[in-house]
Amino acid sequence: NEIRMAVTTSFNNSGLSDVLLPEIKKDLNLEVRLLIVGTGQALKLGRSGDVDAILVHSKAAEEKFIEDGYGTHRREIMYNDFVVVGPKADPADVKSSISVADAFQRIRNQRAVFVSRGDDSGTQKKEVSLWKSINANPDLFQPTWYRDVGSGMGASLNTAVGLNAYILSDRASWHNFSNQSDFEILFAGDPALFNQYAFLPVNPIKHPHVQHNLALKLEEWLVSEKAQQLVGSYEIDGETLFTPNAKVQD
Amino acid sequence: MSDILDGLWQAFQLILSLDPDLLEIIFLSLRVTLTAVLIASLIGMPLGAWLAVKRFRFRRLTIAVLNALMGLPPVVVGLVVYILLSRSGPFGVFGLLFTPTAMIIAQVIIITPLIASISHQAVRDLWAEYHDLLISLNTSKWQRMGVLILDSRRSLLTAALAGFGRAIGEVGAIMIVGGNIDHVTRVLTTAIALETGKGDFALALALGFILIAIAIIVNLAIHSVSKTERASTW
Amino acid sequence: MSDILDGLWQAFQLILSLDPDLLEIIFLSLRVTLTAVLIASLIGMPLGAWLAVKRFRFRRLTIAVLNALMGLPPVVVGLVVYILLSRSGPFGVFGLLFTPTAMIIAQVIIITPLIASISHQAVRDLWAEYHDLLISLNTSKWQRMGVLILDSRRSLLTAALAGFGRAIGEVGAIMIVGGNIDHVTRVLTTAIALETGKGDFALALALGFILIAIAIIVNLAIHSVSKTERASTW
Amino acid sequence: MVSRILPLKLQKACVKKRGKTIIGPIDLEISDGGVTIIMGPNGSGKTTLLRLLHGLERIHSGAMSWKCETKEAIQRQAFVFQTPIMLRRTVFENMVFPLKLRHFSSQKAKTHAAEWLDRVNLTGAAHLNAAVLSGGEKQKLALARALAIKPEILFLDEPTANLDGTSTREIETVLRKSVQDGIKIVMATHDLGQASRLADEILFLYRGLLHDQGDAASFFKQPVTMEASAFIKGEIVE
Amino acid sequence: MVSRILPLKLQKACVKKRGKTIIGPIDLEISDGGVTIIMGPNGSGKTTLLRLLHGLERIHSGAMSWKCETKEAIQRQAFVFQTPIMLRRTVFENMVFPLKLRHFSSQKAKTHAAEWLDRVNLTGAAHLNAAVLSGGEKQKLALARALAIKPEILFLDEPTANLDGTSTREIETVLRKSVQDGIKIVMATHDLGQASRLADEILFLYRGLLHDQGDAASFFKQPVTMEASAFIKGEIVE
Ligand SMILES: Nc1ncnc2c1ncn2[C@@H]1O[C@H](COP(=O)(O)OP(=O)(O)OP(=O)(O)O)[C@@H](O)[C@H]1O
Ligand SMILES: Nc1ncnc2c1ncn2[C@@H]1O[C@H](COP(=O)(O)OP(=O)(O)OP(=O)(O)O)[C@@H](O)[C@H]1O
Ligand SMILES: [Mg+2]
Ligand SMILES: [Mg+2]
Repeated sequence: NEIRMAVTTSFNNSGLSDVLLPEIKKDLNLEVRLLIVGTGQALKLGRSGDVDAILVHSKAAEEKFIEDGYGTHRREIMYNDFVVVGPKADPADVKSSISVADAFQRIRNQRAVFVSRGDDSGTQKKEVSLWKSINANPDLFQPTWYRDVGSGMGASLNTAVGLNAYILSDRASWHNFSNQSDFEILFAGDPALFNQYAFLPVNPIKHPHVQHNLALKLEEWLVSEKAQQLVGSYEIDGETLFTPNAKVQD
Repeated sequence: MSDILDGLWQAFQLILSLDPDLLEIIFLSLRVTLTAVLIASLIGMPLGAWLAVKRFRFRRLTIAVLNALMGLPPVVVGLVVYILLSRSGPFGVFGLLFTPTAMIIAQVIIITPLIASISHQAVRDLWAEYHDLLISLNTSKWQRMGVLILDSRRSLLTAALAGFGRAIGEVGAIMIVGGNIDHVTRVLTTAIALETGKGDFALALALGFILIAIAIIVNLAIHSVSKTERASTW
Repeated sequence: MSDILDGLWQAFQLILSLDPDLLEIIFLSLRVTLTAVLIASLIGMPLGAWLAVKRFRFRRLTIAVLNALMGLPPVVVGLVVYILLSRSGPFGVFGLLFTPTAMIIAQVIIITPLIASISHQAVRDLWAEYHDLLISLNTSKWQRMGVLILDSRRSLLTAALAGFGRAIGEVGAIMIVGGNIDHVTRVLTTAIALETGKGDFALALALGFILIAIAIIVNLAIHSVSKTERASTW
Repeated sequence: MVSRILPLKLQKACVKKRGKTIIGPIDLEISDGGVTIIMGPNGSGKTTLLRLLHGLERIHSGAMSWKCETKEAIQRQAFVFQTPIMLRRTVFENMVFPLKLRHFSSQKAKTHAAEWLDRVNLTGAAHLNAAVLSGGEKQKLALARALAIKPEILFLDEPTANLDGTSTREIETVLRKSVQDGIKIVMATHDLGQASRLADEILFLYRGLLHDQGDAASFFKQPVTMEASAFIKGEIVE
Repeated sequence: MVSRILPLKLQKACVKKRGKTIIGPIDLEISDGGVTIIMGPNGSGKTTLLRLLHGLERIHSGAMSWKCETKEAIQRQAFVFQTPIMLRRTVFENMVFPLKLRHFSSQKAKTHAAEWLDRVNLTGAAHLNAAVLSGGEKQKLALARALAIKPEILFLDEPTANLDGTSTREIETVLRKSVQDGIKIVMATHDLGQASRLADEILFLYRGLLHDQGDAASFFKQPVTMEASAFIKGEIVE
């Protein structure tokens, strides 16, 4: 009695799954098999019906997924937020910026080394949108300072640390990241940085073999009081990471 | 730097603690890889021998291609196998994706060319020595291959071990077709990749050292098994 | 399934279009790997020969370990190199991290044991044949190694090619130490991994096919180079 | 009993290696029964001729034909090489191997092998790795291995070169015996004494060409060609 | 000129392989000058003894000593194996190789090699891969290769086993010549004729033991041990 769910690296790195899965097993007697992949690959697995549901954070892509009829619907579960991480030295003085746009502006003006995931993940899509918001086009940036490392969250963080560079990360991944060395969160809190996670069951019409009912059962559980409370209370070194925001009916 | 020592230390503790999850992972790694090596040897060694004894038009080309296939990028193999086993793929119905079987398939594809090439090189030398005798005894192609494989078993061991090495350390392919699912398809290498992603280098290294230790043990074991036989060949 | 055909088709187009980014990546792949193979051969082949001619106490153990090292998990190698080269590491000052040099270092570490093992096996057989003569001619250990390496060059070719194969397809280590930085350290395999992560399997496969094509070309090239020499050995 | 495979005929047969003609053109008929001995100086092509007859060398021009189908003939031959080729196995296994190939029952093969090892007094060495045998022992083993499968025609390339007097005589006796059992023997040797002891017919090769063919007696009395006579003189011990 | 390395002495020397005693205990002194010939039936231990003297076999018990330092002596020896070992190279390269090892200038090595190939008339085969040579040609090449480096003592293991009469005589002449040049020759052979032609001293081995040692003449006239006499008789051609 098990179900396969594709999730993004950032979600898994947060460690939240280690709290939720045992509970699910207890309450629903359901084994959730997590496939930890990039956002794009997660959606791909859904499209080819190799998983029963996906949990990602990339609104545009998700809606496309629904439109194309690969998912039945999109259920928002919770959100956390992105943070700008960088060396304590903070050469571009991101600390004192008033908004994330301002922060990005400073980095760009300084041509301070910045690591971009460049893997079409939710995180990167967000990053690009932020650049766009200060009407700059990352495609035109010099590789001398704008490093497109095309890797998952963890790998990118490792690279950023190695390069002593700024990087946009989701809070969860950052807190669960052990190789922090002399890095810290330099900017956070701007609403523009909110990061919505959504649950999408794969469409049984496209892929009859998927365990849709189980997926729905799991969805119900995720939005349940208990689950939402678990999510809200999950914290690492005294900091809560996720804010549950599932609407009880949608 | 400290990470490395840390890793060693953790590896040490992990082993002593006999952490069940760890044992599960180790066991799966060995099961998958050893099976793959076995299958790949059954395919690759005869193939190598065959290439040595049989003269045909495109032989050199075939050998070159075979050598080239040693360079099959694991990720690509992983992708192809994924696509074939995927629900929307031709063999989707068997539901093999994200199972150890899928991982074995991928590894077999990766190491067979390696084993075949090394075997071919080993057998070719012995064939040069036996050629006249075996022709004179009017042996069939199969009998020749049989004798050559049997009498060059020491060199073929290296082939199998090389295959084992490549497979036990491989991550790109099995990550894709296995999915690194906890308790189902998580093996040492995928676990290492995961921990690296979390930036937990110490743990990643610990697992790495354990993997290396296992590789060494397996090799020593095989060597001492083949020892008796080896002695007699001197 | 369609992905595979799609991939072939895209590979085809990419090649025709001679996309500069692609060429850059291909060139870097070749540069890194060929350099690594060269260095690894210079270390591994003499080492293999040495293990064949020199009798010492822990020889069998050494060989077993060497074989085991063929199983060095790329990710672990990547990590160790990363730690050594990172700013906080002992060699941080050289600022080699995330440069092609770092990738070469990692690949050398990975393929040297492979090349050494295969070389050892090849040289060992020839040594059995030459042993009495070389002893009788009162050759020094170095002279023996020289002759053996020279006269078993055909078999050593297999070793080098195996190394090339392993290196050109390797991703785990160079991803960590190279960082897959666009225009700096992005090579075919890391690009493939990236596209896979993006879920663009067709493109990933396209790159994969190109990589395989390159491997085949390199092998054919080397074979035809060694052809003349080979002929004379019959 | 009359042979199913002989006579063996060569017509203008040539063997070339890299353009260079090694032997030929040779016209030759090897008929049933007795011992045919090939003589000739080093490098004259004896080994090559034997290998050609046995099908180990490709014929470049000319023709070679057995009485029967070639592939039938192949099954009824055995060859003892100038430098014995040993399987990397024990002496006993070396004996058993060809028997197994001939579908002897494992039991029968064993007894048969033991029997032959005894005939060439190698029983003591049965369990040894064939590689460690002495030069002469290897030759004896190779010979026993060849005879054990009861070929109809046996090719020998200087089979006693490394043998001491006694073994040589033993082997010669074994060979004579085999001839009586109807085995045809074609053999290359440098030992004139041996030739005169064994030969029914003698072929004299020189520079890859057949210079003399005839019955032994006449060959030694009045060799037809001067090369042959020179060769014989070269051997006489003052 | 008096030898720097001889006499070579064996005291109760034994060679064992896997517990089995192959030769020994042997007491022996090989003194300077002339040709010492080792005779004995197959498997009696001739090759093993030669290999022991040359330092290819480990001595298990007893002692072996040269006049000089062993490692100095090693540099002044050459060995021709019963089955020639050829480098997988051309005939010419096979000749040049040991000369290069002896630090001949590449030019000098070439001329010297060519010279020796001519002496064993293999000049024609110089460019061939040594593997394709005929049995006899290989033996000749091995001999030339050994003599080219002008050793002070030369070990030969049945060097003419595969040679025709003429070549044998040629080789014997070359050997006599070398002896005159002060090269000591120790050689194993089965050919009694050859022994009587060349030997100054004869060692008779039987079952790994030295049964007879003395000058050639007396050995053939009245062999001391019955094994020796039996051995000689075995050779007589009726
Ligand atoms: N591939 C080759 N290329 C050129 N010459 C070759 C080749 N193979 C053999 N030969 C030559 O052919 C000649 C015949 O060789 P073969 O072995 O038949 O002589 P043989 O009569 O057996 O001599 P021996 O009595 O020494 O055994 C030799 O001179 C040899 O050098
Ligand atoms: N490793 C070994 N184990 C057991 N017996 C061995 C080993 N090596 C050699 N022998 C035996 O030692 C004996 C002596 O061998 P050797 O080669 O010295 O004889 P030989 O006098 O040269 O004979 P030949 O005249 O045939 O060359 C042989 O009977 C051989 O079988
Ligand atoms: Mg011959
Ligand atoms: Mg001998």
